[in-house]
Amino acid sequence: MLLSLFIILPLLTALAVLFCKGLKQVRMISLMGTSVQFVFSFGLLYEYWKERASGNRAQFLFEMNASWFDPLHIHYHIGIDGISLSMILLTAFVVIAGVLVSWTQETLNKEFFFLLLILSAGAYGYFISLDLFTLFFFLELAVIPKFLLIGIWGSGKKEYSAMKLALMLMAGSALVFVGLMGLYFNTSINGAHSFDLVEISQMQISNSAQNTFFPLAFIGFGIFAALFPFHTWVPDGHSSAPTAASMFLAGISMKLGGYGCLRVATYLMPEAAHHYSPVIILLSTVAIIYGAFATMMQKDLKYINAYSSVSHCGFVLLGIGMLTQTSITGAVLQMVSHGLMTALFFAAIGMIYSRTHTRLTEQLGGLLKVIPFISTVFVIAGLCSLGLPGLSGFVAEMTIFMGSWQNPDQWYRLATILACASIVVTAVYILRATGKSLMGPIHNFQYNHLADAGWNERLAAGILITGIVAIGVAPFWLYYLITPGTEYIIQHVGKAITLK
Amino acid sequence: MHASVIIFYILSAFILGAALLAVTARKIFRSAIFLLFTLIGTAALFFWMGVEFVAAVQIIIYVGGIVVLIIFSIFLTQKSGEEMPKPLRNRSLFSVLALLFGFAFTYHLIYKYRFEQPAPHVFNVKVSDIGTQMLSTTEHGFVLPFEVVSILLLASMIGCIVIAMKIKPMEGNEI
Amino acid sequence: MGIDFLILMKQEWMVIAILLILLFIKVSSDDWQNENILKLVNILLLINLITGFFGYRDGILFNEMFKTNHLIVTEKNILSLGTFIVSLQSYAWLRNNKLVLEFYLLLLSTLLGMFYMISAGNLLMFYLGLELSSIPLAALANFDLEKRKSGEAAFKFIISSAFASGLLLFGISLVYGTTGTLTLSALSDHLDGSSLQIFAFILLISGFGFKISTVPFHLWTADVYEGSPVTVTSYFSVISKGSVLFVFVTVLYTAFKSYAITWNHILFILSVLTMVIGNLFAIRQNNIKRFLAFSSISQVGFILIGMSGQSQAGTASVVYFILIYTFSNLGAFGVISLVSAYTGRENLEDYKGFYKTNPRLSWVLAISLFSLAGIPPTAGFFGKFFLLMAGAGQGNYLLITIAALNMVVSLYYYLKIIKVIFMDSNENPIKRLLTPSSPKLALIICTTGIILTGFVGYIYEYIFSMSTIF
Amino acid sequence: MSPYFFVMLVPLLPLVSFCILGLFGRKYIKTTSGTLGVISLFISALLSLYTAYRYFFIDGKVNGIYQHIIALKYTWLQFSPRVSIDMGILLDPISVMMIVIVSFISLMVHIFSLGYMKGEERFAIYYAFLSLFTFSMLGLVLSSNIFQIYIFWELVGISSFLLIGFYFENPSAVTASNKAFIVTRFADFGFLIGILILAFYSGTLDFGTLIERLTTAGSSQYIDIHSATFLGASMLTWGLGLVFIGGAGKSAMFPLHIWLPDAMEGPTPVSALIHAATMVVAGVFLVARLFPVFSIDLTVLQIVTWVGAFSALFAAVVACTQTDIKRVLAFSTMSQIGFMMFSLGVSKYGGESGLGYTGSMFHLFTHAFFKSLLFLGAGAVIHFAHTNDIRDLGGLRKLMPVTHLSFLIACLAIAGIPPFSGFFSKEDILMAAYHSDKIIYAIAVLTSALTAFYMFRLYYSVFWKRDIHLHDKNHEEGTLSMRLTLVILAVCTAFAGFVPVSSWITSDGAPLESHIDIVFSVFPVLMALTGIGLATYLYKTENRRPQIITSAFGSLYRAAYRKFYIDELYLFITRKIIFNGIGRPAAWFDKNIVDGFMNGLATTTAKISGLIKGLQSGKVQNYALYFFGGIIALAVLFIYVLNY
Amino acid sequence: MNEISITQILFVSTALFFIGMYGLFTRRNMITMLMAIEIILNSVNINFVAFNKYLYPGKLDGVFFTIFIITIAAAEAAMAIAIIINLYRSHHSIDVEDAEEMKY
Repeated sequence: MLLSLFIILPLLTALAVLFCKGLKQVRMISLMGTSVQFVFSFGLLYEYWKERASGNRAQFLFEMNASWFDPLHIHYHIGIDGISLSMILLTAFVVIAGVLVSWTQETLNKEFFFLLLILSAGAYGYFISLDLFTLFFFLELAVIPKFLLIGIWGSGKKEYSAMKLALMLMAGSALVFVGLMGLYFNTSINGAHSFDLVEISQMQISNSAQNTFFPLAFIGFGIFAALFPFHTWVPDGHSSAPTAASMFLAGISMKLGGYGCLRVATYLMPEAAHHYSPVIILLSTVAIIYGAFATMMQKDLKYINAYSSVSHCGFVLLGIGMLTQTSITGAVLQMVSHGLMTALFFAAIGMIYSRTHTRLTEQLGGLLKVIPFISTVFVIAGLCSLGLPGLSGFVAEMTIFMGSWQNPDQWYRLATILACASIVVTAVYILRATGKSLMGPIHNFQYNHLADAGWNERLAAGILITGIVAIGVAPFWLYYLITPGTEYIIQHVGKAITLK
Repeated sequence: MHASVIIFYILSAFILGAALLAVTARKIFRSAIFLLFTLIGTAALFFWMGVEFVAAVQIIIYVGGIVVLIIFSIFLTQKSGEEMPKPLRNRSLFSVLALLFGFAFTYHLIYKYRFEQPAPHVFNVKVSDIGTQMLSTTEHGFVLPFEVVSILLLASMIGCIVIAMKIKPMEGNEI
Repeated sequence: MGIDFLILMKQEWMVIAILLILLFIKVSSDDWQNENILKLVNILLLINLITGFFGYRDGILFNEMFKTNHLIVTEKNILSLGTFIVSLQSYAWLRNNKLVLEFYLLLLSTLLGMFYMISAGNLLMFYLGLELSSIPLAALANFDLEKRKSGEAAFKFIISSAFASGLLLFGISLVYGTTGTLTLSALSDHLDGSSLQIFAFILLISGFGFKISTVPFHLWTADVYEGSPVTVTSYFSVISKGSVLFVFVTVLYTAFKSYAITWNHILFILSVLTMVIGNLFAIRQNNIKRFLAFSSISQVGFILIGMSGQSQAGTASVVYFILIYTFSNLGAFGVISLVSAYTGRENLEDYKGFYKTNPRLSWVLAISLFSLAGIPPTAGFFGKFFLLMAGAGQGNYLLITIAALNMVVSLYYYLKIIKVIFMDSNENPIKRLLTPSSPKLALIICTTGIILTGFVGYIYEYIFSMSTIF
Repeated sequence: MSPYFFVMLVPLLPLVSFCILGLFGRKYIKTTSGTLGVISLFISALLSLYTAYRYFFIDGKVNGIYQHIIALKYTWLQFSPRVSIDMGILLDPISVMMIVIVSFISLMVHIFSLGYMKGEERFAIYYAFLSLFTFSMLGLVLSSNIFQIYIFWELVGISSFLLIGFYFENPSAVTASNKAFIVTRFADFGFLIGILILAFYSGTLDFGTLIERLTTAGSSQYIDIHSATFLGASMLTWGLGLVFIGGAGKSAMFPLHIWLPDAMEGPTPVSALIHAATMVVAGVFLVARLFPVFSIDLTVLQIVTWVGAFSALFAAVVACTQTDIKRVLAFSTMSQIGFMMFSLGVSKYGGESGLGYTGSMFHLFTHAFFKSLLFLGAGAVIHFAHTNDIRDLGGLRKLMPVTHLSFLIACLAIAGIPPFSGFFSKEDILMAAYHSDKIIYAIAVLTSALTAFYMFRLYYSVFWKRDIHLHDKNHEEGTLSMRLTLVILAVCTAFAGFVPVSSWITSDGAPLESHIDIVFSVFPVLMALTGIGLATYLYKTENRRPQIITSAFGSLYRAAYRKFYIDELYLFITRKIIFNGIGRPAAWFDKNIVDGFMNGLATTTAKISGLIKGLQSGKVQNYALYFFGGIIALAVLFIYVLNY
Repeated sequence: MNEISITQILFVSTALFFIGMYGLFTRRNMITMLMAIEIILNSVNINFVAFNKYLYPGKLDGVFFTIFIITIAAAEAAMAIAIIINLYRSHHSIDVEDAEEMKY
């Protein structure tokens, strides 16, 4: 029940929003709902620690298992481990920041917040699901609200982007679906099939089945996580979306993919994961490097961040593909870190855009002088992106490098080195972007009268920065949170190898 | 050669010939008449097969009902004697090819199939039997289909009236 | 026997009774107001629907010409429900129509035909039910008497349907010739797998395929849907189609069980073609009814996948999906018929900016479309998931992959409509519509159905428990 | 708990000051920010001095050898059961020396800035950044873990970026800060890979364990790292070489030096702190920190030597031609660091042969004083005259007596004239070079002569050359705080050479006998005096001699003036090759090929949809025909092809 | 009489069937198309009766089927003609090529 609240609360809030009148009520209700959620997520963290401290070593805590579609052995099975918990925390952070950033959303505000809350419900549900059906349900649940958010409130070629995003993500989930089917029909518990993640993980799935369905599932989830070459929805989608949606999209939505790659594809099909690991590494390395170089040439701030997301999410997949415990932990860390960082980035870009009405770096300039707070937020996000120690990005990337390097194969090493090289390129594009848009003289004299961030924006940025710094300065707490989960995964992956 | 065999061949030739003419005649009225011949020929074939009742029904409903209806509608919609437009060449070509193939194919299958002739059994269709069975609810009873058909006729009558009322209110009740 | 007649055929009796009442009204006086007739009919249909839920019994009547069981009763209930919703929705259109009674007489006789068809234990009854359910439909298609399109649609329908039933009959005659029986339950014992029989079987499938509009037997669908009045179109696409699907699955699963491999492959081909062609055409449509025609064609492709599952889950998922499909499609048609009745506008462009003027209707339409596209949390998601899952049970992963990718394509055009409604602006949008109470009720039923049918796992379990074990 | 636990406060105090100033300084603290920064740094510096006192005189030495003391160790990130990043404090002679230098110079800069930055709008931010930098630098030198040093390494990089770009409205400052960060980042990339290699083979990130494992011949790690080769070099060579690249980047060794001259865009006190005394020596410090490992790999040591020597000479040559006062100093810094670097390169581990190590550290120590003095003096000059160009300056000796005198002391120190501090440290280096490699020695002597020349060129150009009489009485020689710092530093510069560094800081911890070989030192001093004399001849008064010489050298002069076109080369590589050659194609590829493919799928679908629309011809007879065709096709397929 | 085998009768009915189809595919007049359909139904009738008589003389399934087909053919024809007439009223043509307003 504790966990179900994470689905119920956003839904209730969303419903409550529908009955509100006027922007003020709507945003108050949304903020209240998300704040409660925020507090709850910390409560959950506390409960989790308490449970672990009392010596509970079970893989998943707070499990709940209720039959849903009994004839098909579909259950509403939820539970969390450290990985899911960190994702839930991430979601809570990003959602509350998203609501705050959208504080002055005038047009169709009710619908806007409604969709935002539905999205968050989808994300929460996804992260707590232990049944593949439920997981898939929530995965798809989170697609259409994005389409609407981008299409209705977006900017630029919003309809094209929204459509592209929705279709590509749905194509991804279509592949995931086939993968899930393969998993389902290759399990047999007393003659019955199962969607239960825990049950499947105890099952020995034949190598041929794994080799067939792993790529489907992995690519499917990979599309969500911007796997090269299926990343093209990312730049368009992110850049057209309204600020809160961009934050959500890059901050959480892309994590759905990474989480799925890890929890479903890799965990349940370990032998295939080994088999395909070179391909994954190849693709993710390409994504890292190529995304970084492509970012360098972008002129629109949102495109810059979107392409950099491709590059950064490449790290997640790289970490997963390397299949060492450290690298997988790094991948999870990177998901959390990138989620917070990119949300912050988009929030800052949104704040800038709402004031200057342009996102082109050439047209901006000197903003640090007129809107110092927002610019500082932007710089912090940028620094996190380029892996400054003390901020979360560094911790995550270094963990991935460290973990990847443990793989003694020459080619894996090469991939690691190439991935490391991207930190230089990242520095180049981040500094170019900041240099052009925030520093230098003010090009447009109208910018002299811009107002700096309001309390809501300050609070949103503050929340996200707190998260980033908390991880960056003291990564160990998150690390200890994640490690038991990754241990189970790596044991499973390792076991599969020895059996072969 | 048995007389019935000869009759069969003649009937067959008549039916097929009339049918061919019915679908190829350029004047619609002629076409209708050839259709009539086909139907009568079929009735004759039924008669030949010993199902007089069906033959009678065929004559009454088809010849007496449908063809008359068709002819009426021809009068309503067409100036008689006018030649109908030629069929589109491409479509006729494809149709002929497809249908020839289809025919060969179907008949090949039928020909190949070994129908098991049962031991000689008297095939004697009495009109009274048909009547009884038609209204019987027991085995070999067809009262349910009979009722369904009656509802169907009612419904189509209503339909016809609705659609064509303004022009010809009478055409629903041809049976 | 007597009480059996009443109870086993209760739903048929109910429809016949309604027909008689209406006929009596027609004959007795002209004084009835349209409003009252509509009210009366809706109440009667509601009673019909409710009675359907009582007195479930399995049984056989008339020497297997009529058979019924729990599943069949449920299927009929679904059809009754659909008809009830259609009837509620037709309010706006029929309010000022002089031929209300005739409309209902025709409509209900087709419903009766479908009931008989579903209950048919015999190919003769099946054929008669089929004809009873399609010939009056032609008249219904022509119900917009002043519109040329309506006449054209009716003509296309009657000719195509006559042609199809000709082929079907030829198939039935060959089945009869090779097996010597018309009784479905006896059929499976007489199947010998000869080429002729397979040919006959294919002809039979084409007859079914015509009614449920699978490619390449679907070509009439779009034209007829476009030309017919919206209410009739929705009836066509949901009730008529659904009933034949019910029969189709029973016939395949029982009578032609020994041909499982054959029809599995046939269904494979048909479903792929149907999904792909349906989607490809749906992409390019501008008329919203025509669009929904193609969308419903591609939906059938998905249903065929579930059917190819050859399992209890196969039947269950098909029936379950049709229930969901009823809600979803009727939800969409409900909105469209309102718009069409009040403004006569049926093109996609007309819906630009619809959300600005009619937010509630827009949401209903959107939810229905999402359900059709299989997007959670709508029931369509569950329905499609279970269909494909049933199909995957046979190891047809290729088919599943194609289907899943086709869902993406179909999402495109559903979203295109969503885009038009929510995102495009229009100088001349459809004005704000006041929804009369009965269509409103229909829309509420549909929306509730769309939301609940999926989440309430019990519904699926219930259908599953009744389904044929393959 | 270690008795040195309090050392933690040394870096933490600046951090606290950074946090307070960063969060509240701009709005609430404002002008008192400077005082706050100074106070925190003052305490920090006092603690450092106390640490040094305690370490060197009380309990640092056990059995005559200075120990490595782990004052604090805290697991920060546990990568795997064996490998973890620890936040710790490692005290050994060099780190103790470094915290003293860093906190002291930083304190000086803090005080100096009180006057120099007065009235600056972002005064609080400036102090926040200074504190951040100091924190990072202190953290860096105290690191007990190779990854910890990398963390602070990056932090140092970013704070230097922030400080260089402090005048962000000036585009050239922005470019310079970006350049500094990116170039060092590139070097850090090598450093990171080096860390990964070393950590993988040694199985630890901890300095002590790592050094122990890799230097113990016969340990499994030792064998592993020597036996694993890549492209003909052992993994040890690769690892150390890559680590050295990181050091070279931060220490502005050729060819990664290009950021240093541009970095002078920052406020001058910052240059004094970062680009003279502290950050740029981080590379030297890093090599020194890992010196036991470096010393077993001669290949890398050779590289270190030659890179250091070449950089020293190269920078000295360029410095002779520069006209910007701060650039001259920047190149001089590079040159001096080259000295330190090659000195490490020629050194060996332990005993007398470790003289190079000691010399290097000694020079690091003295250089910190005289170079920060030079920069602060330059800052005072710039503050006074509002120009950096030596061609516009001159004759300031009377107007700025304090500055003049302290600048002169610093120049003498850097030129290696006894008894100023530079002489002693340079002496050790030259000695070490002489014993190791004569060519290096020759380069060193030449460079030190050049050093004397260009420093006095600068000195004369600024303070002599012509007489200026400023009538404006309001012009004062900086504020009290500025003058105070100059005086303190001048005193240090003058007497730092007498600090017995060689007995404290040696490669193996055992004290080294210090000996000034008078005979040996004559030649270098003479060379230096020659340089000074030449400078006096050319620049003391305004004359045409310099032009004549310049034109005599011609293209060589121009090349040196343009810094041998290294910047242009970099520009070519980045603009032409990376941007146009990789970035643009990547973006194009993404837009047109990858995305084009996705869009192509959509348009193809639409096209197919258009192509087959004829199926739905609206003609019912066609429909029937297709219907029939479908049946026939299915029948033929199933009966004849599939043979059911 | 027994010399006529079932296949021969089936030849007639099959041929009739395809002739009807030919008419349906090619005749442009709607009424003639209807006539073609009648021919098709007739051929099916022949089939049923022949099968009943030759193969399964025990029950009268085929015969009854035929009777019902004839009845339904009548209903269908009536409906079709009503529709055609209605169409004629609006189109003033019963050429099937003109009834193609809805397409693609």
